[in-house]
This record gives sequence, C-alpha cells and structure tokens, in this order.
Amino acid sequence: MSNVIQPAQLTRKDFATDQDVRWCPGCGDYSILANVQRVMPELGIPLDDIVWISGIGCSSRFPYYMNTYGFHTIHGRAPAIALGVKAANPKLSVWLATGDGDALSIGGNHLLHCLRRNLDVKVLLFNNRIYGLTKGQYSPTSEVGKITKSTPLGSTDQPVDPASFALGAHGSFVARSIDTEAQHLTMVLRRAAAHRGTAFTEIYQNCNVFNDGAFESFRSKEHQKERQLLVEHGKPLLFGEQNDKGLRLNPRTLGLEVVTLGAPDASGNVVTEQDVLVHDETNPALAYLLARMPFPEFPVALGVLFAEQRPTYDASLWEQNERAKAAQPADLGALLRSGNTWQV
Amino acid sequence: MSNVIQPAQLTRKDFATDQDVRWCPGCGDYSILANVQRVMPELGIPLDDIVWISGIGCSSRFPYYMNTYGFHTIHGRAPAIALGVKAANPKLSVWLATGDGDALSIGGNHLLHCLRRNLDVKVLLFNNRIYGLTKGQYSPTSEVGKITKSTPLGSTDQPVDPASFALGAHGSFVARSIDTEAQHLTMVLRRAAAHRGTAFTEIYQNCNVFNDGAFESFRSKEHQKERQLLVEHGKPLLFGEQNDKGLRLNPRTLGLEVVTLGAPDASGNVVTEQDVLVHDETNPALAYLLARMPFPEFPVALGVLFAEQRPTYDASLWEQNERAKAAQPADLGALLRSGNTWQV
Amino acid sequence: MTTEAAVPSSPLESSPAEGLVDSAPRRKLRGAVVRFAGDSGDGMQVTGSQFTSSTALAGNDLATFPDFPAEIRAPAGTTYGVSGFQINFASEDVFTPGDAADVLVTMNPAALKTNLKDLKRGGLLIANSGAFSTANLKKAGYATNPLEDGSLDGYELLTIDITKNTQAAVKESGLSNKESNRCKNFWTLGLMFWIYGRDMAPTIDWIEKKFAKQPEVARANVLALKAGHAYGETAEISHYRYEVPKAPVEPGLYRNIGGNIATAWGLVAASQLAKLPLVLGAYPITPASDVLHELSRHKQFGISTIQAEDEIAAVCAAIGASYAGNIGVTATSGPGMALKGEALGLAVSTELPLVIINIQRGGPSTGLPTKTEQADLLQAMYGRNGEAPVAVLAAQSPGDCFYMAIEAVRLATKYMAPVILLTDGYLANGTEPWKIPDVADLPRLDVQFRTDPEGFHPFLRDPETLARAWAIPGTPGLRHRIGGLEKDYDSGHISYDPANHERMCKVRAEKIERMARDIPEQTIEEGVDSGKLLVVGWGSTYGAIREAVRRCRARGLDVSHAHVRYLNPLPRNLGDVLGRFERVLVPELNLGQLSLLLRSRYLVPAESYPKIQGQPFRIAEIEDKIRQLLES
Amino acid sequence: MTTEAAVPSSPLESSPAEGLVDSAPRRKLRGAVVRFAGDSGDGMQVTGSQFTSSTALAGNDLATFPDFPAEIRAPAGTTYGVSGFQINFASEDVFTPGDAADVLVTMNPAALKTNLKDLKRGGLLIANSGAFSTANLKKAGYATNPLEDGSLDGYELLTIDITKNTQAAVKESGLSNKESNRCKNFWTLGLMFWIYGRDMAPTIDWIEKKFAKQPEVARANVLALKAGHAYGETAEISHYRYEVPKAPVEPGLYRNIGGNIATAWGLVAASQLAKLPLVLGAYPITPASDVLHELSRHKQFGISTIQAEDEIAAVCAAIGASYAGNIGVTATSGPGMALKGEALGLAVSTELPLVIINIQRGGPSTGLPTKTEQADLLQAMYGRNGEAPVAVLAAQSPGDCFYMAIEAVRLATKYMAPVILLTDGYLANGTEPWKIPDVADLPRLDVQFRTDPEGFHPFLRDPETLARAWAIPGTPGLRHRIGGLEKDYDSGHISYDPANHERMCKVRAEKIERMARDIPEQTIEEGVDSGKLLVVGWGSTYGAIREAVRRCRARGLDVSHAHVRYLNPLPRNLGDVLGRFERVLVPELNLGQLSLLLRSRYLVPAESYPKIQGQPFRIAEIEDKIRQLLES
Ligand SMILES: Cc1ncc(C[n+]2csc(CCOP(=O)(O)OP(=O)(O)O)c2C)c(N)n1
Ligand SMILES: Cc1ncc(C[n+]2csc(CCOP(=O)(O)OP(=O)(O)O)c2C)c(N)n1
Ligand code: SF4
Ligand code: SF4
Ligand SMILES: [Mg+2]
Ligand SMILES: [Mg+2]
Repeated sequence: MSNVIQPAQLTRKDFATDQDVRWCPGCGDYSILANVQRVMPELGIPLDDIVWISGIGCSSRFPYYMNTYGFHTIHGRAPAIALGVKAANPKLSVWLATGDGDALSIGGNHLLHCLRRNLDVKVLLFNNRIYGLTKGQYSPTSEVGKITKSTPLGSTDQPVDPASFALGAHGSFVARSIDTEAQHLTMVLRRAAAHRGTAFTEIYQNCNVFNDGAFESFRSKEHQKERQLLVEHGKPLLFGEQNDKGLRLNPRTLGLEVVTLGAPDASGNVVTEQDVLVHDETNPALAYLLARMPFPEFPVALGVLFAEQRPTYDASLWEQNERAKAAQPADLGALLRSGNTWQV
Repeated sequence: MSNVIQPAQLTRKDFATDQDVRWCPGCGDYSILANVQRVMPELGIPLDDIVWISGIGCSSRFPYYMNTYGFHTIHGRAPAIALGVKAANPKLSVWLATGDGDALSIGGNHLLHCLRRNLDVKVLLFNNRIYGLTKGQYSPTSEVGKITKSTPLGSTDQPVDPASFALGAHGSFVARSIDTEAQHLTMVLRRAAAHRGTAFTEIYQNCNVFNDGAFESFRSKEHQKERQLLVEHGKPLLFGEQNDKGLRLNPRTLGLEVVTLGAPDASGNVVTEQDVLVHDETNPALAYLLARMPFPEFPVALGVLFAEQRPTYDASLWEQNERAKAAQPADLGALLRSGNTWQV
Repeated sequence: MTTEAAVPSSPLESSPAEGLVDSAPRRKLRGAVVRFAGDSGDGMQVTGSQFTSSTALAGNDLATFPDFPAEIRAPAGTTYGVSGFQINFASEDVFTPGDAADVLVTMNPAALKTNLKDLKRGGLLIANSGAFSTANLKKAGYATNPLEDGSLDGYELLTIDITKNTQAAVKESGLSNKESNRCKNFWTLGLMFWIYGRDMAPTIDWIEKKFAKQPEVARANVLALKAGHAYGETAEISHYRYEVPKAPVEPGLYRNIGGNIATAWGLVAASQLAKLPLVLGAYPITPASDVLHELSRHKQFGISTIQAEDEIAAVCAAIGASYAGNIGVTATSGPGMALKGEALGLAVSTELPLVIINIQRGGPSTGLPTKTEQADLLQAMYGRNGEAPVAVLAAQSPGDCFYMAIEAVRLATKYMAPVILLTDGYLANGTEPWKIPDVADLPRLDVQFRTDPEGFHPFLRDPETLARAWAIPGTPGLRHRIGGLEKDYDSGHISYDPANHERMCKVRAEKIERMARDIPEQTIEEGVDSGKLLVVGWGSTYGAIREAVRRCRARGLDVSHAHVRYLNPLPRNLGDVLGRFERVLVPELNLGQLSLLLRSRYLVPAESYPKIQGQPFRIAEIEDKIRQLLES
Repeated sequence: MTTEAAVPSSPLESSPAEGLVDSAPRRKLRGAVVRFAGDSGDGMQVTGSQFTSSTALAGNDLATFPDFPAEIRAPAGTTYGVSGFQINFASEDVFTPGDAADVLVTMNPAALKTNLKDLKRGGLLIANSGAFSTANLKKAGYATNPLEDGSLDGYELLTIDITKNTQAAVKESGLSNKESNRCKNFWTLGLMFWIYGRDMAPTIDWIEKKFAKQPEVARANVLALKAGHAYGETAEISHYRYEVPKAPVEPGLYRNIGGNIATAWGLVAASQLAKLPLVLGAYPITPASDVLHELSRHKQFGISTIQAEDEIAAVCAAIGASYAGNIGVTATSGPGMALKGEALGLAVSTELPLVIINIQRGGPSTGLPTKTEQADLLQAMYGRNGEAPVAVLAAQSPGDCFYMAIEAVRLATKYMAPVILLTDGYLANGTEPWKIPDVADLPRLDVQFRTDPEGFHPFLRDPETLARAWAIPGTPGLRHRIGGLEKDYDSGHISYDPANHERMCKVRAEKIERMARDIPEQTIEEGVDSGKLLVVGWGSTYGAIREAVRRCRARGLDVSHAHVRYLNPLPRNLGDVLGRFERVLVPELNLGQLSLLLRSRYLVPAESYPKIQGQPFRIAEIEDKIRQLLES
C-alpha cells in the first residue's frame, strides 16, 4: 500500500530522528545511543518492524531519537506495555530503554514478570545509580551512605544489584556493559539482539550532572584492567594488567577467591590456569556468583553473565492461540447458540 | 496507663482470637496457624507488641486469627505498610502473612524492596501455587501447562521460584518449609523469629480446593525422604531413605550432581562424605544453587537456605534520626527564622 | 417498608387450569418468586439453574440472582456459608429477580435464619426438617427449633425430611450415605417441578451428561429427582400446585445469559465484527474474573488473554496491544480500577482505543467484594490526573452487557479513545433469558489503520470524529514516536506551548463530546415524555425502576422512567428530556453520583435516592419512594 | 487580549524623588515587573532570588515566579534551555508575579525569542549583545540580529556587551575565560541594583558565604556585581533610575518563602504542635520532590522521610506510620496521585489519619511536568472506588501552604480521616514575602491516643467528630484487627450486613461533613457580600483574581471575590454567599472542576472560566472576563 521503499542496507544515519537530542552535554546516554545506532543496522531488521518502548527518566527519552516506532510510556511500565505489544504482534522487534529508577524502583514488578515469563524483548537498563530526570535523588542501585537531595544525611537503603535481581527472577539472558566502552557494548548489544527471550542488559551509564564518576573506580583507564573481568563463554575468568589474575572456587564452601597465575596460593600451591574457573554462561549459579562479587576486593564482571534458550512467552501464547484456531472454527453464531437454548 | 497485666508466660491459646476461622476445611493454612500459635509464645514478646500485617488472599486472613494487633491491608501492599509501621515504631515485632499471588504477583515490587532494604519483618509466604481467594487462577509459582480457570488450555507463563527471587533481591534470610511438617516448620519459624532483618520464609501450603496435592510429589510419606533435602548449617547435604545420598559440585563447571555415599560415581571413584557439599547458610551462591535445583532430578531443599546479618533499614533510619536529633535542637521558631529575613 | 400483598403468589384465577394433564388441578399464577437456600455444599446453584432452564423452556419470562457466600468454603451449617438462588418468573415481562419470595426452600437452619426475612408474609416455606438437628440449630444461632416453636406461624410451612426421603430414594444406587446426601438438591428440584408442573426430561438429560463418567451418581440423582416429584404426587399437598402460563415473548431462539458471559461474548463479537484480534489484559478480581475465564476459552476467535501480574500491567498490556493494532481490553472491579488511573491517562493522552470494563462491587477499599454497588461512576469519570476525559457506558441488564461491550469497542476504535464500560456484581452474576441475535444483525465495526505516508503525522485527525490516525508498528513508512507528554496539534511532536496545550485538552474533550452525535437519543422506557416525575436510572437498577414505574403508572401516578446507558457523553437530548418533567428522581446504588452529574450539567434539581447496602433495589423501595413523592 | 498601558512602568510622579542620596535622581514608581531570562547555565535563578532578597529588604511587597526549562540541561543557546525568573514588586500589596514585564533582561537570543512576548510594548529591554553571535542567533531561530534589524523598535532597547564588560571587570581575579563568563549574572544584577537603587551589601555577604571555599570565585562575582553597578553610574542611562517606595506592610519579621518549603515547614510545625513524630512516604516527582528534599533535612524534629519504591509504597508507608501512631504524610503530583487511589480507599475504610499532598502539574498523563495546573480537583474528590469521601483543602499562596499543611494535619488527626491538600507547580516554585508567625500563635493540635481498654473497640466513635478511636499497636490491652473489608458499626468486626454497610458509608461521609463546623466560614476577599458578580476561585489563582477584582472595583464595577480554601467539605455558608450574587464566575486552571461541584451542590448557574495552558492566569485575563460579563 505504501510507496516507501526500504533501503536495502541500512546505515547508522537511518536510525537517527530529526529531534534534537536533549540530554545534558557529556551524558553517558549519548554514547549508548551512538552504539545502538551503530549496531542496529547490522541486524537486518526493517526500520518499520522495530519498536522502542520506554518508561520515564532521562534514559527513557531514548525512543525519540530512534527512527523506528517508539512509545514513551509512563514511569516503570515499559515491560507491561511491551507485553501487550508482543501479544498483539510477536513479529515486532521490541527494545526497551529504561533507567535504574524506572526499571528497579517503580517498575521492579513488571521487570520481574517480564524476565520470568521470558518475553521476547531486549531490555537496556541505563544504570547511573541516580534519578537523573527528577534532578538527583538516590536510586535503588545507589550505594549506602549516598548523599543526594533526598538523603542529605546519606541514604540508608541497601542497593540491589540489577544482574543479581535478574538472575533471581529467572532471566534467560543477563549481561553487563559500560556506556563508553564502545567495543564491549557493541558486542553485548549484538548478543542481546540475537537472543530470543528477555535480553536483560545493564549498562553502567555516567550521569555527569548528578552522579559524575560513579563508575570511575573501574571504568577509568587507570583501573580498567585490574578491576574489570570481561567474561566470555568457555574462556577462563582471567583479568589484570597482565591478564594473570583469575577466579578460583573452593568446591566445598563455594567461596570465590582471586588468584594469580604462577604465584603460590595461601596454601603454597602454585596456581595454574587449570585452577581458574571457566566461564559457562549457561550456569545460573556461576552467573549469580559473578554478579555479586564484592567490589573492590573482586573485579566487576562484564559481558554476558548468563544466557539460556527457553520458550518465550509470546511464542507460547501465539502457539496456543494457533492451536486453538486449528482445533475449532471461529463461529460466532455457534458460540451464541451453544448450550441450553429454546425456541419461542 | 492501662491496668491490663500481661500474663507472665503466654500459651498457644493466648494467641487465638474469638473469630471463627474461615478457611476451607482441610486447608493447609490451619496447620500453619497452629504452628505459628505454638511458636509465638516461646518468643517472649508481649502480645501487645506484635503486629500481623497481610495483603489480600486466603492466607492474608491470617491476622484475624492472631490475638495480636493486626492489619489486613490491600492486595500486595503488606510490605509497604510494614515499612511505615517499622519507621514509626521499630520496636514492634512485625509479621507478614502473604500468598504467592499477593507477594509475588501484584506485590513483587514491594517484596523486592523490603528484601533489599532488609526491613526487620518476618515474611511468611503461603505458597499454594494458586489463587485461592479468587477461586482458582494460576499464580506466578504455578507450573507451566497448568490448567486453571484462567488457563483452560494450560498456562504458558514460566514460574518464578520464591527463594530464588528472594536471593536475587539480596534477601538476608531465605528459608523454606511445609505446612504440615510441624517439627520442621516450627524450627524454621523459630529461626525466622530470631533473625534481625527481613526473614523470608516460604511455606508450601496445600490448597485442597483449587490445587490439591500440589506438593505431594515430595511431601507424601512415600517420597518425603527421597525428595526432601533438609539443609542445616555446617552439615553435609545428605538425603534419602538411608540418608546416603548427597550433593556434589564440580568446581570448574559449578554443576551439581546427586551422588550416593559408598557407591562409585560416573568416573568410577567411590563417593565419600568428603565429596559432599556442606551447607553454609552464609553463602548466597550455594543458597541460590539449592533454591533452583530442578525437580525431580534433585530433591527439594528445605530449611534455612541463607542467613546473614546485615544492618536493617529501620535501625539505620532510626539511628540517623537519633543522630540528627543529637546534633541539632528541634527549634521550630529558629527554623522559621533561618536564612534571609527582614524586620518591618 | 414494602406493601406487598400478603399472599404466597398472585393468582390469576383460583379455578383449576384447563388443558392440564397433571393429576391434580393447578392454580394459575401471573408469576412467582422462588428462592432456594442451603449450605454452600448443598448444591443450591445447580438446583437454581436447573429450575431456571425448565422455567425458560416452559416459556416464562424470568430473571435470576445467585447469592454466593463471601468465603470460599465456610464450615458447613454456618450462616456465612449459606448459598442462595432466587428466580422470578412470570407470564409477563420480568425485569428483576423479584423482591420478596413467594416460595422459600431452606435446606438447613442457617438458610432459614438468613433468608426468612425475604419471604413474603404468608408465603410458602419448605424446610428440610432432616437438617434441623440440635447441632445445626446451634450453628445457626437458634435456641429452639423454629419449625416447632410456633415462630413461623405467619407462613405456610411445609416441613419435609428431605434428607431421609432422599436417602431412601437413592438407596438402590449403592452410593454411600455421604454421597446419597448430596442428591438432596435433586429431590427438592423434583418436588418443585411437581409444584410448577415442569417437565423433568431436560434435567434428566443434563444429569446424565454431567455425570457421564460416574453413572451411579447420575442414577442416584435421577432417582432423587423422580422421588421428589413423586412425593408431590402422593403427599397431600396438591393445593400447592401452580401454573404460570407462557409469557408473550418475541419469537426467536432464546438462552439464559449472565452479565459476565454476555460481556465476554460481546467482546468476542466485537472482535469478529471489527475483524481485529483482541487482547484482554486482566488480573483476577471478584466479580470480574469470569470475563477473563470466559474469554480464555475462546482463543479460536483470535483472542489472547493475558493474566498480568497486577492491574497496572493488565491495562498497560491492553494499551500495548491497542498500540500494536489489536483491540486492547481490560476488565476489573473497583480496587483494580483505582490502580489503572495513571495508565488510563496515558491512553487518553496517546489517544489509543482501549476498553476498560469495571464490574463494580461494594466499596470503599476491599469493601464487600461479593456484593453489588454502583459507586464507581465518578471514579470512571474523574479518577485520573489532569483533564482526561473518557467515554463511559453502562449496561442495564445481563443481556445488555453483550451489546454494550460491542458498543464500547465501536466507540473506542472509531474515536481512538478509551471507553469505560460499567457493569456490576448484580449484572455479572444475574441471568435473564436472552434472544440470541442473528450475527448478520449486529452492528458493523469498520476499523481502518492508516497506511498512507503522504502527509502523515500521528495526531492527524478525522475532521468528523476528531479521531487521530491509528498507525501501527510494522506499517511501512509511518514510523513515529508517541508518549504521555503533551503533543503539538500540528505535528504530534512534544510541545510545551501554552496555547497548544489548551487546544489539545479541548480537542480531547471535544472528541468525547462528538460521540453524542453517534449514540442514540435518550428514550423513555416506561411512561410518557413529560409530566410530573421522571425517574432516571443507570446500570443494573433498570429492572427494579422499570417495574416500579410500571406499577405506579398502573395505580394512575404520573411517573415515567428513563434509563441512561451513555454516561459520557450524555445523550444529546437528555437535558430536554429532563426539562419536560416537574421533578426528577435518581435512584442509585451509591450516595448520589449520577445525580451529581445531572445537577451540575443541566442545573435540574434532581433528587437523589441512594441505597448503598451491597444489594440491588427492591421494586417496592422505588415504588414507595415514587408514591411518597407523588402522593404526599 | 490585555489592555495594559504601553508604558515601561507605572510612574507615581516623574519629578526627581526627594531624600535620595544617589548621584542621580530617580523616578518614583508604584511598582514594577522585572523578568530575567537567559540560558540554563546563565544563573538566572540566582540573579532572580538575589534581586528578590534585595527587594524584600527594601520594603516592597513582592511575588516571584521562576520558570525552569523542562529539560535537565538542554544544550546551551537553545530556546528550550531558557530559564526565566519574574518578580513583581510594589509599594502596595502584590498578589501575583505580574502579567507582562516592565523590564526584560535577556542574556542571549534564545531568551529574547521566548520572552519578548511577555514584555509590555514600550518596556525596557536589556540585552547582552555579547551573546548575539551568529551561532546563537541561529540556535534561537533568528535569521537576522533583532538588536540591529529594527524589529525591536516598539521597545526601549538597552544593548550592552555584558560578556565583555564582565570579563574586563573580573580579569584581576585570575579566573579562566570560562569561569569569568559565569559571573555575567552578577554584573547584570549590579546594573539592576543601580537602576532600582538597591544596597549591594547583603548580596556581597551572600556571595562570600556561598563561595567561601572558592575565594577567587567569590572575589570575581563581587567584582562583577560592583562593575555592573558602576556601569549604571557612568554610562549615560540615568533616565532609567527608579524608586519603588516601601509597601505599607504589617510590622513583623519577614522572609521570602516558596510553596514547597512552606508546605514542608507546615508539616514540621504540625508535628511539633501535635507532639507526634511524622513519617513522610514519598517518591520523587516534579514538582513535589522538594517537599521530600526539605523534610529530609529536618530529622531533628522527629521526622522520618522514606523515599519509597513507588507512589503506592509511599502512601502505604504513610498509612502504616499512621496506624502505628505517627503522622503519616505522602506528597506527590498528578500521575503519582493517580497511583495512590486504591490505598487512599484503605485509609478511608480503616479511618486512619493521613495527609496526602498533591502538587498539581499539567496533565493528562505525564503532560507538562514543569507547568502548573489545577486539574486534579475531581481526582482528589473521586479518584477511588466506592463511596470514599476525604477532606480536600487547597492553599492559595506560597505562604498559605504553611498554614494549610497544619490544617490538613489538624483535621486528619482530629477526625481520623485522610485529608488531601492541593497545591500546584505555581505555588510550589513561586515565592512571596511571608510574615514569620510566632510559634505560640500557631493552632494547638491536641491528639489523644486511646489507651483505656474499657469498652474498647476500634470503631468506637467520638460523638462530636465521629472520629474513631486511635489505638496504636503496642498499647496494652487494645489489641484489635482492622482492614479494608466493611466493618460492623458496633464491634468493628468484618460485617457483610446490608444495613450496616449503608450506615458505615453514611457515617464516613458524615464525618467529613462534620468538619464544616470546624472550619472557617467563607469570607469575601475583595468587595462586598452581595451584588452583581461574585468571582469564586480556589488555590493558586488567588492573587490574579484578587488583583483583577480590585482593579475592576476601582473602575466601579460591582464585583467581589471569594476564595475557597476548603473544597470538601465546603464552608457551611458558601451556598448563602453564592446565593447573594446575581452571577457567579469561576476561573480555574482546568476545564471547570470547582464549577461542576458548585453547580451540582448549590444549583447555581456558576459560569466556568477555564484556562489550561500550563500557565497561571494573567490579571488582565480575569479583568477582561469580568468586564465582558458586567459591561456587555
Ligand atoms: C508515576 C510517576 N512517578 C514519578 C515520576 C517522576 N520521575 C520521572 S523519571 C524518575 C526517575 C528517573 O530515574 P531513572 O529511572 O534512574 O532514569 P534516569 O533519569 O536516571 O535516566 C522519576 C521518579 C513520574 N514521571 N511518574
Ligand atoms: C487490587 C486487587 N486486585 C485483585 C484482587 C483480588 N484478589 C484477592 S486475593 C487474590 C490472589 C490470591 O492469591 P494468593 O495471594 O496466592 O493467596 P491465596 O488466596 O492463594 O492464599 C486476588 C487476585 C484484590 N483484592 N485487589
Ligand atoms: S541528568 Fe544525568 S542522566 Fe540525565 S541527561 Fe543529564 S547527565 Fe544524563
Ligand atoms: S481456597 Fe484453598 S487456600 Fe483458600 S481457604 Fe480454601 S483450601 Fe485454603
Ligand atoms: Mg537513573
Ligand atoms: Mg496462593
């Protein structure tokens, strides 16, 4: 019906809208946007079949800048709106942009249910550990003692780790990356895009106005190597300037420890690569361990912590409907006349 | 002010009200009530200092039957109400009675935040894997394919395991028991009562009207021994008729397996108690593994899966307030006159 | 308060009816109200619905109301475990399940205790003396046995040991004592069939189908039914035999229908008529859950049902579905409705079609979950932040739910706006005979998606309806972004412009007002179009008001009845209609909500007649009120 | 539409004022409206508030309104990044921040673009020509430079390169170019101080305190301030010197106060007066967050603030706190309010004291979050399921927020009922000089918990107020259970009894109605108590209506003003008051919500005058409307 022809090969520019991007200069959201716009053309999905859905927050303005279909909904409800969108049309490629407040404070319940149902949507959680749009209150991911507008004496709430939450909620794909680390973020986004089911991706995002430097302790060039553990399926869990540090597990206590290859451990045994845990992204317990390592005693695990294929909600719903259609004709008259009737 | 004298030593009867208990005959809620009424007198807490708070559901009628203070609130919100109660008066001993729908469907977000904040309340989740009060719809803990009033063709949602969820949410105490196993339930309730912080206790509860026998596969006398793993801190994870089965862990893959003491394993080595994991209730990863073991390949883990002491929300809030009071006088006139003023 | 004649029924003539083949003569009646009451375990709902079927087949008009206990399964014998079922049937139009009962059947003391107040003085009371044990009497709070202590002197008392009779009757089936006992309700039904001269065959059929897998049970129930019937024949009670002649109903195929089923079927029909799949987002809540249950049984019609994690997710899922081009629907009751307010505002702001069904129950808060009320009208009108107008419709009878559900979908999709349909617990669970419509006669719903990219923006409006373009994701070339922030009238982009905001607020309001051109004018249900008193109702009070007005008119009172099915916008001629009457009376199951709207809108001194007892109006209450206004 | 005189100010006399020691003579003015506008980064809010302080110290009455951009930090130079601050000050009572400005200060082209429409024709326009670069002009959408193309001919244009002047002035401080640039606002302030003859000392003090840790910055800002002032002295612009004499205000100690701070302090005061700790449950939302921020700074008063996970948890926490014997409060704005409906019903049903503050903003849905509106009145009244009456109050000025917050706590605790206090974005962010009350003059709040177990049940009522007993957990011997199901009037136990439900619904309504005995009668703000036209307002429109009515009366029009602070229950004499006027006009920042309530309640043909632009009324708009009604 339409005479608009989709360009055969999309480019980054095809994904940009004519709307002025209204984040603060220097905000981490810009680089996430750039990376997403870089990855999306690779996916081979027509622009018209993509829908970006968001709640409310700085991060949730994302849809306005993506030249796809977009729905900027209400605070915390993006997963619930997406549920209906996918029920109506499972063929759409649905992406959620959400913040730590949007996803985990007001929206925690919908995210939980999205994850356990395994709705086929990609969730990008922009975690800046602060409420940006409302100008600087602490969020459920802010550290204890944080001084913000709403906690002048320091917050008393203990934070939740998004990946830990997602794993507890039976998420089928749980990953982490950083706004400015283009290469890593791109890789994670590709993996998320390829995943069928809820692809939960936490992106550490710097809010330079209200929580500047929140991630510097492991994001800065200086600390990057020593404090980031880039996990890859099937590869040993190594990190450090020399890539000679690794994670080892005590099989009886299930306690984790950092060991140095070639160096003797506490009991004097020299550590080899054999001692080091190998990342298995299909093992939820390992993912859980990685998600919750205390910092800075342990590095921050980044990458795909967990991924498993299991049926998606939308596909199961669709199949059930199709089976029902195949089993019984859709005869309205017959429905109305079913059961006890009488003629007058 | 009052001339009512608390009896020195309370008994079970002191905890019963004059209200007719209105659960269906045979409902598992009765035995939970009986066990709670048995344990509470032991705690040495005056009746007047105990508050039972609930949402809506069969299970949520619990407060009416406890001769303490009680608040039957609205669906899913008991943890949020409790937040205010504890903020106002942290000295109260606050207990929540909730159902799988109340706690994990509509109330999932409040429970998440209760757990991560570590509000000092005891949460008893009556998990019957069904909506009882609304007469039989599936719940977030119902198994896939369940036929209920709202899923005549079988449910397509994948369930969430409450303990897994609680661990993901950084719960400081996560336990499981069964309605009718009085001894075990009593032990778990005692532990919950003693815990400072959110004591999350899932109780498998039979709804004999809408989901009868939901737990028979491991609750029945026949299967009990083979299919229940009663965990105890510091004790090896053994189960079975002969108590000769145990859980072993592959330290590199973090995979669990069931082994038989004295029998050769897959690689022909004879298994000894040394090979068997020892329960460490302070290790969240172990708890997570135990919470998510697939059934019936593995037994169902019961008991205190996880317990750790960390600051409670209410205590931290209270301390902060007290510190503020100590630091500054509460002078209303001075507040009104603070900052720029001028005399006319 | 009531002034019902103190007779067990309203005899047409007391001479034996002609043409009856029964063994004893029957008194002809215009109609009767029968109530069955027993313990939750006594099967009263089955008895009631079988009696209803037979009544329908006998050609009477009828209305029924089941009255469940609030508890799931209260302990046997207690007053709060009593389950009731009332039917009103007649040889003329029937609009309500009736006020007081002509006949009350009580299966135990608790049922007598809680229901006797609803039996007319002098009415027929059938009591199962077998259940009047000391224990049961005590549970019901009786110090002495009312069947024996003379306290029932004002009634026609027929005590039968139904328990014993049933056990004797089903003995040969070999069932256990406990199982035999369960057949009591069919014995009772058999007796009632004898009293009203009903054919047992359809019920026997039903039993045999229902218990096909337990032939002994089927057999026992049939034996009980027949024994009850035979008891009537043989016992000396033939002065209780009645006949209610056929009602003069429009020819056609009929069925019984309850409000929730009708609502669900209306949605199925609307989806078929609009040729659009439908997505129901719902969270279980009494008394709305049956809409979810029923729709989930009809997936072959392209209907998806989502049991969401809560009411907010439910309405959001419906909004998402509408956004993606399906018919998004959510169904709930009061407390759930309260939770949906914020999301409803989003649907208003993004101008998406959305149908919200609120099956009202007693409030505030958890209130009286199993009882009926009409106290959510103002919540429906105003329960959101900002100026967020939506259309509000109300069904007036169980069968009307079917048509109003279609109407809600029609208006929502045509005007791209949320439409709230109000029903209530009374409609939801009540049933009435319903003429099955021919599918070809149902309204056409002509829904068009925007596909033309030429000049497109998402808030382009149809000049007639003011509906914006429905452009769904996946449509080539129509990519756009919408949201809950204010939008520019001319481009759909976010706009903070002051004048634009006013324009948008006004156009959203105007769009709802425009629907007034597209809905029927207000009619007079009963009476004439001017005069002394107009009784204005809405929703489930229809039957009671109509019957009360009819009775008052029969007494010569100048009163008429108008029933408002469209509450926002109100019918375009409603102001004129009201203006032609000297007085306006508004009976409502709330403290005066429609009355507030009418007074404010038309500045008429509408008088509120509130009732808020979790119960429908009795005809007599309204009749009395009218007489008080007109005769004083 | 406006008919403002085309003069830059309203001169009292144009002769040089006597007694001034300044170097040049000043024109005396009755008052002036000044607006500062610049980029978000230009520090306009600081400029505005310092100018305000100096104005207050100079003894003028005043009102201010800051106008923030919706974005956090929009890119520099864009129109949507413009931040404004308006002040109206005079030698007489000031009720609003003024309609059009007499003086507009624009720091860049975008500020000019968006604000020029609000400058009176012929008004003084001060523009920082240093910022009118080609790039900035383009960002603001100017093709040519308006300072040069003659398009500003209708105004008194004063172009100064403030950027350059500032840099020159602060050079010696050694700051970087970028940092120096940040001092522009103080340079501008210095100039304005010169124009209005203000003392610089308090601002210099303020700067030195504020930047105590960055002495170079402090120094530079002081240099800039002084340079701006000196510029006035030396440049040939002495014809712009004005004096606004002191206003005749009540003696006392004064401060400036904004609505949100006043609300928070009112709560602190109420907690102190009631001798009860207060728990605020809140979730951040514009424009309500500052109430949370402010209260969280005053924990020494026994105030706990909980930033809950969402608005539902926030109100539930407040309910829990009230249940446990503290003052439970929640503060939010429209969308958050919509989420609280269900829980509010619980508070109604359990009859717990609860204060809900809704700081209204533009709706529907997310709407216009940073703009003001009054469209949540009907939501406050009816946004819950069932008959769930609550008290509704509205503050009418920033300072009034303090008193109404106390009043809300007083009524909630005395009547054991939820009380909603409505304010709005305009009140929240606007400021006015406020006479600091003596704590001893504040109302006493006498709250008693029930402690006597004798005859206790939780729904025992005070015969006067109908309040139920407040019996808190921990009290010996008063153990009881409450909840959202209907309760028996006489025992507080769950009750499904029909008549009891009606009785409870009515007593809950009656309790709210009883408050009418306990609140002030409706007064007339301006004018007399009968006549041709009564203008009835509520909330933040107070100043504009009052000033408009005053002006109209000055023209001899028969018009009066009544302002309703108690919206539910309405003042007991309000019907009488309305009845004494021929016509009633109701200006509101919505589509007619109070008007609906008045029409329905009193059957008066109140005429709605709606404005829904996210902006307060201009005085002239109301003046015009009144004249149109009375002069036509
Ligand atoms: C119902 C509701 N409550 C509160 C708000 C106010 N609000 C908007 S965004 C936000 C939180 C933003 O934090 P986050 O989700 O972390 O996003 P960020 O701005 O940091 O990207 C809040 C509280 C709202 N818009 N709606
Ligand atoms: C807001 C709201 N939504 C829905 C309901 C209806 N409702 C009451 S209890 C319940 C679920 C009960 O299930 P669960 O929590 O598992 O408790 P159970 O009855 O099984 O013990 C629901 C949906 C309600 N009361 N309030
Ligand atoms: S406030 Fe923070 S998160 Fe929001 S746009 Fe600015 S820098 Fe980014
Ligand atoms: S419905 Fe189920 S859970 Fe509820 S009382 Fe009955 S048996 Fe228990
Ligand atoms: Mg954030
Ligand atoms: Mg349950």
